[in-house]
Amino acid sequence: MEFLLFGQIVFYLAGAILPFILKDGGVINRWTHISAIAGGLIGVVYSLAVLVTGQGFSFAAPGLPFVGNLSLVVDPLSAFFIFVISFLSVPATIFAIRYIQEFQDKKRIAFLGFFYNLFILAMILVVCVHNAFYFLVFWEIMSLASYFLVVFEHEKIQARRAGIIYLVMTHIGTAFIAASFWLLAGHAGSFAFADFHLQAATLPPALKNAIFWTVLIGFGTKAGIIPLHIWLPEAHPQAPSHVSALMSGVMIKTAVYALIRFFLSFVGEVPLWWGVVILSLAIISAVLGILYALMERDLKRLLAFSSIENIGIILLGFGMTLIFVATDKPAYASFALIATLFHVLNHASFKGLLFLGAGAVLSKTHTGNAEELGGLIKRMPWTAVCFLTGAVAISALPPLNGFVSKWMIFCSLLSAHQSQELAVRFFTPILAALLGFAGALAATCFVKAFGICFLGEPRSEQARHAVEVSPSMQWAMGLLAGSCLGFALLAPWIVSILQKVSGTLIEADTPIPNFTFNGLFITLADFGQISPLVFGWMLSGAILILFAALAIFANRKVMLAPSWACGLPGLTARMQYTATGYSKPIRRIFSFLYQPTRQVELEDEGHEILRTAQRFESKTTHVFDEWIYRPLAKCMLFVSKKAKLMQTGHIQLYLSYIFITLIVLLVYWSRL
Amino acid sequence: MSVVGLLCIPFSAAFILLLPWPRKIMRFIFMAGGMLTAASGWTLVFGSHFQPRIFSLGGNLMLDSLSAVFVLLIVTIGVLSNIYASGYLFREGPAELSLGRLRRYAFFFHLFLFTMLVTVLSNNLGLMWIAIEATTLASAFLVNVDDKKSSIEAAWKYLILCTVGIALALFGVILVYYSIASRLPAGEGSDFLQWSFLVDKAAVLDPQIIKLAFIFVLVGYGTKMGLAPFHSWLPDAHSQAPGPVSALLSGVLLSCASVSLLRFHILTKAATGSAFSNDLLILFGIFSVAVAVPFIWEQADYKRVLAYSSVEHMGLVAVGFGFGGLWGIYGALLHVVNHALTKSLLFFCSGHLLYQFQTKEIKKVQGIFRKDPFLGSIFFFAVLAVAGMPPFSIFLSEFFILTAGFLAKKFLVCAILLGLLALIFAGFLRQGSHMTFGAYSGGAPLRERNVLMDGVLAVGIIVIFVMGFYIPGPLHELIRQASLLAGGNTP
Amino acid sequence: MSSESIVHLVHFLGMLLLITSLGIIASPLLSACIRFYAMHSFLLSLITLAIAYNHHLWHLGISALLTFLLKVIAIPQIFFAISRKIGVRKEVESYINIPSSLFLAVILIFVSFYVTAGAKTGSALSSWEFLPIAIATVFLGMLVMTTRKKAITQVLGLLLMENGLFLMGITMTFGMPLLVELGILFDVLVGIIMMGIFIFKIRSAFEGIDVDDMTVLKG
Amino acid sequence: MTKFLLLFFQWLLLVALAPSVSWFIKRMKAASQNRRGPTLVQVYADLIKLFPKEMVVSQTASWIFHVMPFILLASTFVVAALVPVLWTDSFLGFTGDIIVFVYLLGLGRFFLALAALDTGTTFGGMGSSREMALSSLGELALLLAFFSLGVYAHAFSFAGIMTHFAAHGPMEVLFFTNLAFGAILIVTLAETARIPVDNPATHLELTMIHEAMILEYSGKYLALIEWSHQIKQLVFLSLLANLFLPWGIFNVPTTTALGWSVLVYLVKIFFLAFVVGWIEIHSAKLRLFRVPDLFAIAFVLAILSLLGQLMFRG
Repeated sequence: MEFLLFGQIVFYLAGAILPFILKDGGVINRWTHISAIAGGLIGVVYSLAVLVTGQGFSFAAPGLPFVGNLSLVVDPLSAFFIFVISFLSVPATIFAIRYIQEFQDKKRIAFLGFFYNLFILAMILVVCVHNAFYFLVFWEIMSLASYFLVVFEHEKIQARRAGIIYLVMTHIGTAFIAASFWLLAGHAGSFAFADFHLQAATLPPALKNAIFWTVLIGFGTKAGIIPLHIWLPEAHPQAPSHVSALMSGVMIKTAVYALIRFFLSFVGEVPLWWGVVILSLAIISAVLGILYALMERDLKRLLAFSSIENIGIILLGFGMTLIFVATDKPAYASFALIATLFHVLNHASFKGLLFLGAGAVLSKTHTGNAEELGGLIKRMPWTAVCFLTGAVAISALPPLNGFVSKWMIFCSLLSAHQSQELAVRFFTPILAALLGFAGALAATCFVKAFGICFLGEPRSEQARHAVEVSPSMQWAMGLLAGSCLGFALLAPWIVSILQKVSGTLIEADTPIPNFTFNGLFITLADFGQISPLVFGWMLSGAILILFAALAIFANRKVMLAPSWACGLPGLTARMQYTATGYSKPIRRIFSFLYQPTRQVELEDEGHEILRTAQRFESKTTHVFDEWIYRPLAKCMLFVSKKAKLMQTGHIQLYLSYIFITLIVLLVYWSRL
Repeated sequence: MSVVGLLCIPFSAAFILLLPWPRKIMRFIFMAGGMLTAASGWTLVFGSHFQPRIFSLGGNLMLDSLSAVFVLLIVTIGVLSNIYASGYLFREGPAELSLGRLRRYAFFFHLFLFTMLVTVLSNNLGLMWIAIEATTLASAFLVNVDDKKSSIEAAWKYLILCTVGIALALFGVILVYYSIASRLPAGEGSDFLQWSFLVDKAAVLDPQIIKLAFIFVLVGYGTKMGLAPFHSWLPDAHSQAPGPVSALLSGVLLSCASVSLLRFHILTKAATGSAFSNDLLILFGIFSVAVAVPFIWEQADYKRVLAYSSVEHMGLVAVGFGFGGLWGIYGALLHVVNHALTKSLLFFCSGHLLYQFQTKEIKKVQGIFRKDPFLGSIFFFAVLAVAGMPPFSIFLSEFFILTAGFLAKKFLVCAILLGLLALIFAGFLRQGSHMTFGAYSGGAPLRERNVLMDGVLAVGIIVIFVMGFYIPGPLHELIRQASLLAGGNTP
Repeated sequence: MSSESIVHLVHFLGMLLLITSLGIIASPLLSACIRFYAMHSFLLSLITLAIAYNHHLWHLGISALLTFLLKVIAIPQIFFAISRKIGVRKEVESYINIPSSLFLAVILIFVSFYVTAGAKTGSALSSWEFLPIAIATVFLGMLVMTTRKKAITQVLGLLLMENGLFLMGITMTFGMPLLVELGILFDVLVGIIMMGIFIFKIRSAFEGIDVDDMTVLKG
Repeated sequence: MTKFLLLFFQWLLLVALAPSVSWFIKRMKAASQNRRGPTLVQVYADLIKLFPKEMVVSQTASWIFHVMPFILLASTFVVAALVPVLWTDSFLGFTGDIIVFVYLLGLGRFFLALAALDTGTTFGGMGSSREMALSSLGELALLLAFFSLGVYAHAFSFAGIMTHFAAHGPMEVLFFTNLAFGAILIVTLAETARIPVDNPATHLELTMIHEAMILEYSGKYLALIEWSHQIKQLVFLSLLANLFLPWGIFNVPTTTALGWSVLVYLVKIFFLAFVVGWIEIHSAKLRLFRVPDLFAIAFVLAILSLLGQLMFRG
């Protein structure tokens, strides 16, 4: 199947190069994206084939001196991630064609097409390359390409700023990743993943722990776990929406891929506390991520923060995998891993969908600010349906896919209740409850997002004049919305495929007896089972029956009237609840976290009653920004300013540096 | 092509250029000289079939794989700079340079190439010293082409500080001479300063004295190489020189000093058998990288940013030498090559920028990408490359150097280095993003393009990109042999 | 003379050399500085001559002669010419006053003796005694360079350093190969000429040769 | 087949009985205020009379407004089918686990809150915002209480927990579970919009939570919403009854046992309804931003119950 992989690579490369060959902006736009779609479809085909058959393939090309061959291996784990990337890239690209038509400027489209294709290609290569050096190279190309997509609208200062934060953070992360590779390579004697795996069992504990921390910080930065997340809410909203969809939907998952690869294949036995550390970070990310998302008024920033939450959820699953691996319960471990992977897939589908939805809104209203939206459900009905589907799925409500994977993660957490470790037994239910809490907050957040943006009356002229997006964009969103439902209904089948992936990573001697995925149900022995299909039937059945019953028995007359305004006339759009107002209870309750400040300015004409204007300003604080990163940056600038006093321009001073160093060295020499 | 033959070309070109030629012809001779030098350099290196050592002039000049790498570097960057300068300094128009200045420039340019070639080719430590001093003298006038106040200031500082440094290096040379002369009968006197001879006889040298000599040489050639805290002249000289000269100064001259230091390092290691010189190189290397950080973060002049980045990269080279082993030396030598290519590309870009924007201030340069996408994209990629971003070549050599560090179990050093590199990256990105992106706000109109100048940029970016993925076979073989020579065979 | 007494003579001259270096630091006038430098160089050539005589190394004789011509006659004359031409003020301007310069100088001399004290590996062919003196001379040269304000005095400091190096080359190794030695001298000469040219350039650009004015490039 | 019928019967019982619990509480309150209060028939009549009425729908409303009542009631029906009433099993017993329970409630609430925003009024948004914020906190305490029971019983389904408790004596179990009971009771009060969290009888829009959300509803939709609300209330009471007082539940397949079970169930339910009513009579509505304190108490109770059993059972 190598030729399919090559085919995919060739299509992406072609898509990247075409913009420089073709002349007209529209033609470039079409062909560069068609090329990307073709690449994505090929990726879906061969990765599915690998997943279904469980048979991977590999390819090696001679590489640079010393660092070893450039080997590409598509094993089930890689195939899964290739599937997720390729799968999401197709609708995102379909969406892109019309979405970026507004930038008819040829240069810009070429720029976008080049980096877009490069970005997807780099992601594909990252998840299948099996050599540390090339991994780093592709990893950085991925970051770099996405950086350029983030600064796409570089005339805006925010975009440039976001780009800098993003690239710097990810570069720091890469430094840690590289360090972990060096530590591994120092032990294994080569940069080939195969050798890392072979030498895993003999890794000394101290080295192993060093690797753990470097890997966690390195990939944690990319994944956006709190407190390494600051780049994420800046960068994702700045990119064009279909790119945000890919960044949030799949790029940050490449970090999850790497974590799985490292901890389940490169390090041998896993200490219990690794799992505990990951779980702690995961729950912090999940809860704080969504709490921050709640405070956002900007649709895309809100989605970006919600990605942090979902990474937290994914890592909860992965943390449990490690805990079960450490306590030698392979069956549970593989259940947790399957849950993790399933949530990766699901998050890709609904987060992709939501970003595309946000993009649709943005393209028609030119604002992502919820305070200026409203009433779009009537103007953009299909977008609204799709966005709502995504919102329901991301809030993990049955019967859509988010619920299924979250249920599995709940099960993984709770099935630790028989653990020997008291702490594990005590904390896992609390973590599960906090996960539920995060879920409830997510529901709140997306009620707000959908409710304020799509329901009610439009709050601005742009929103009032919005119209539905073009059919191809609708198709793209529809595809993803369909997948949100489809993944839920097909859940047992998907899970049985994911079992093959986990089988290559977690060696269970016996076939796993504790859970089965046959037919309609996903079952975990101590837990019972769920069947999204049955839920779907039950719910829709109940709805249908009710509907029919009412249609027959109840009065069908409807009278239209203005909304209730306490009996006062003239309810205006400005009297609606705002996004800021909506999150006020949460802001009050968690004021210790947000440190909200408010400022009310009154203007009057001498008399207190004759108010002419009233301004209200409310701000929340991002504690990690304010208390960690900003002081760090300030400190750095301060130190730089002070350090520059070294170089005053006086040649005598420079001479004395040489002079003093020489004397010090001579004294050192005489003491040798 | 013989070693002496190679040296003759730039030397004679320099003096031919002193004759009163008209502008056009002078430009032709200037370019022809550079290309001829390059062609003969390449023939010499690749035609020598990598014989271990070729001696000439009674063993005082030597071409081994180590010097071959640097000859290659000098002639390659030399010809790029030469072509760029043909477009840049010989341009005609209202702001053109006077004929006298051009003549002076052309003369010293070739002389400078000549002295650098002598530096890397000399086997005699005394001759090497003379040549390095001569590079300072030749390039001081190149730094000051336009006789502006700031150029004079920079040239003066350059002259004084480097002369002082190199004087100290002479102290080291004398000590080496002493250590061999005091142990061996005077009969072989003529060979006493020959590096190849000294390395063979390393066992008889007094380790104590060699260490002292190394200290002096480290301070001396370290000054020339731009290691902190001896680097103070570097940002001034590199920022004031015209773009093509800065490219040569930063890309090649520093490298020449580094190879001289490496030769002493090899000698010290052979004579003392200890990690004394390794530790010192690592110490000063790290310090150089650290010193560069604040100056890159808070800098008003983009050429100075590039200059400080040279300090950083020379620090990395020193660290690579210090880590040792095949990875370390190979990485450091590769880094020298990659840095030379990337940094010269950036200095060429700075020439473009100065030409387009008429200012060296970062604050006043914004929206290069809007104004000139060709320049903007090459500049920004080069900035990323120099900050160590793959897929560009500097990443590769930094990767090798740090691998050497991890293999040598110097974890703390590597951790510090990684942190500093990340900070430098941040600084570069901050400056680069500000300059490249954003709206272009009026100012001078786009000046007419020059094919020569643009061509050099395009070639440069392609080369550093390709070398991020692929090291040409002959070059790899050359560097590998050079690093084996430098003791890389021992892990 | 016996070789023994020549060695004593050389040692005595070495001491004088050190004192002359201190003289450069102590003299408040530029002209005195230049004269002290000439005297310093003269002592150096005497030492060279003595060693050449003692060890029958005739190429050292050439060195001595060249030193004499270049450093005792030519360079001081160049200096006088420059200072006349650019009309520099007579007094040496310094960041620190003369007593403290002398105090620092004494400390530096002590340091140079201190660091070389531990490593004595004498041999028949050479003498270690001059190592501290040579290093001290280099140090004092650097002291002049770092504390004096005028460009011209900086060059003087550089030359003092150069003399220290030369002293070391002569006394420890009895001279390097002639070719190298000539090359070095040539370099020094060219260097001085270039610096002279630059001093003129500085004067025309900055209207003075105070290096304090040359602090535009910083940071 | 009998099993299926039985399960269906218990579901039907739950759904049908729901309004009468509201009646009971209303009656209690009326008694405390020296009023007569409605009759049992009245509450059913109140619901039924809404169906033939013409609806008034806001002009701003979209289809969300129209589908919400169906989704709300349908999800409540499914929730009701998850809960064991007379038997240790339930209609959808194969999925009988607590996470689904919580999330199905979440689904209904999600659409309820959306529909509140749909009409573009101030009050809808106000209620929606408050409801979502408070129920998020409630969910935390509720889940943790459930999980602590689950950890104790080594089972994470209602049926499993009940079976486990029923097999043990009251005193043995109560020691560990009373804390969780407290937690779930507090959540019950909040979820069913009762004093001290919300006042179901208020007419002042500014203080409303639940009522504010359905302010625009009338006619048949209002009936569906009201009914689902009542079902939810009974579901919570049934859970309290069957999880914490599982004794007397039907487990032998005889008609007497079934009858006995129905009786015991009714007693337990009305006893709990009495508790809720008693609290309602004897306390005042809390200020909105004091409600989180209440949830904090519930959360702490749940944690203590988890900790307690881990400590004592080792």
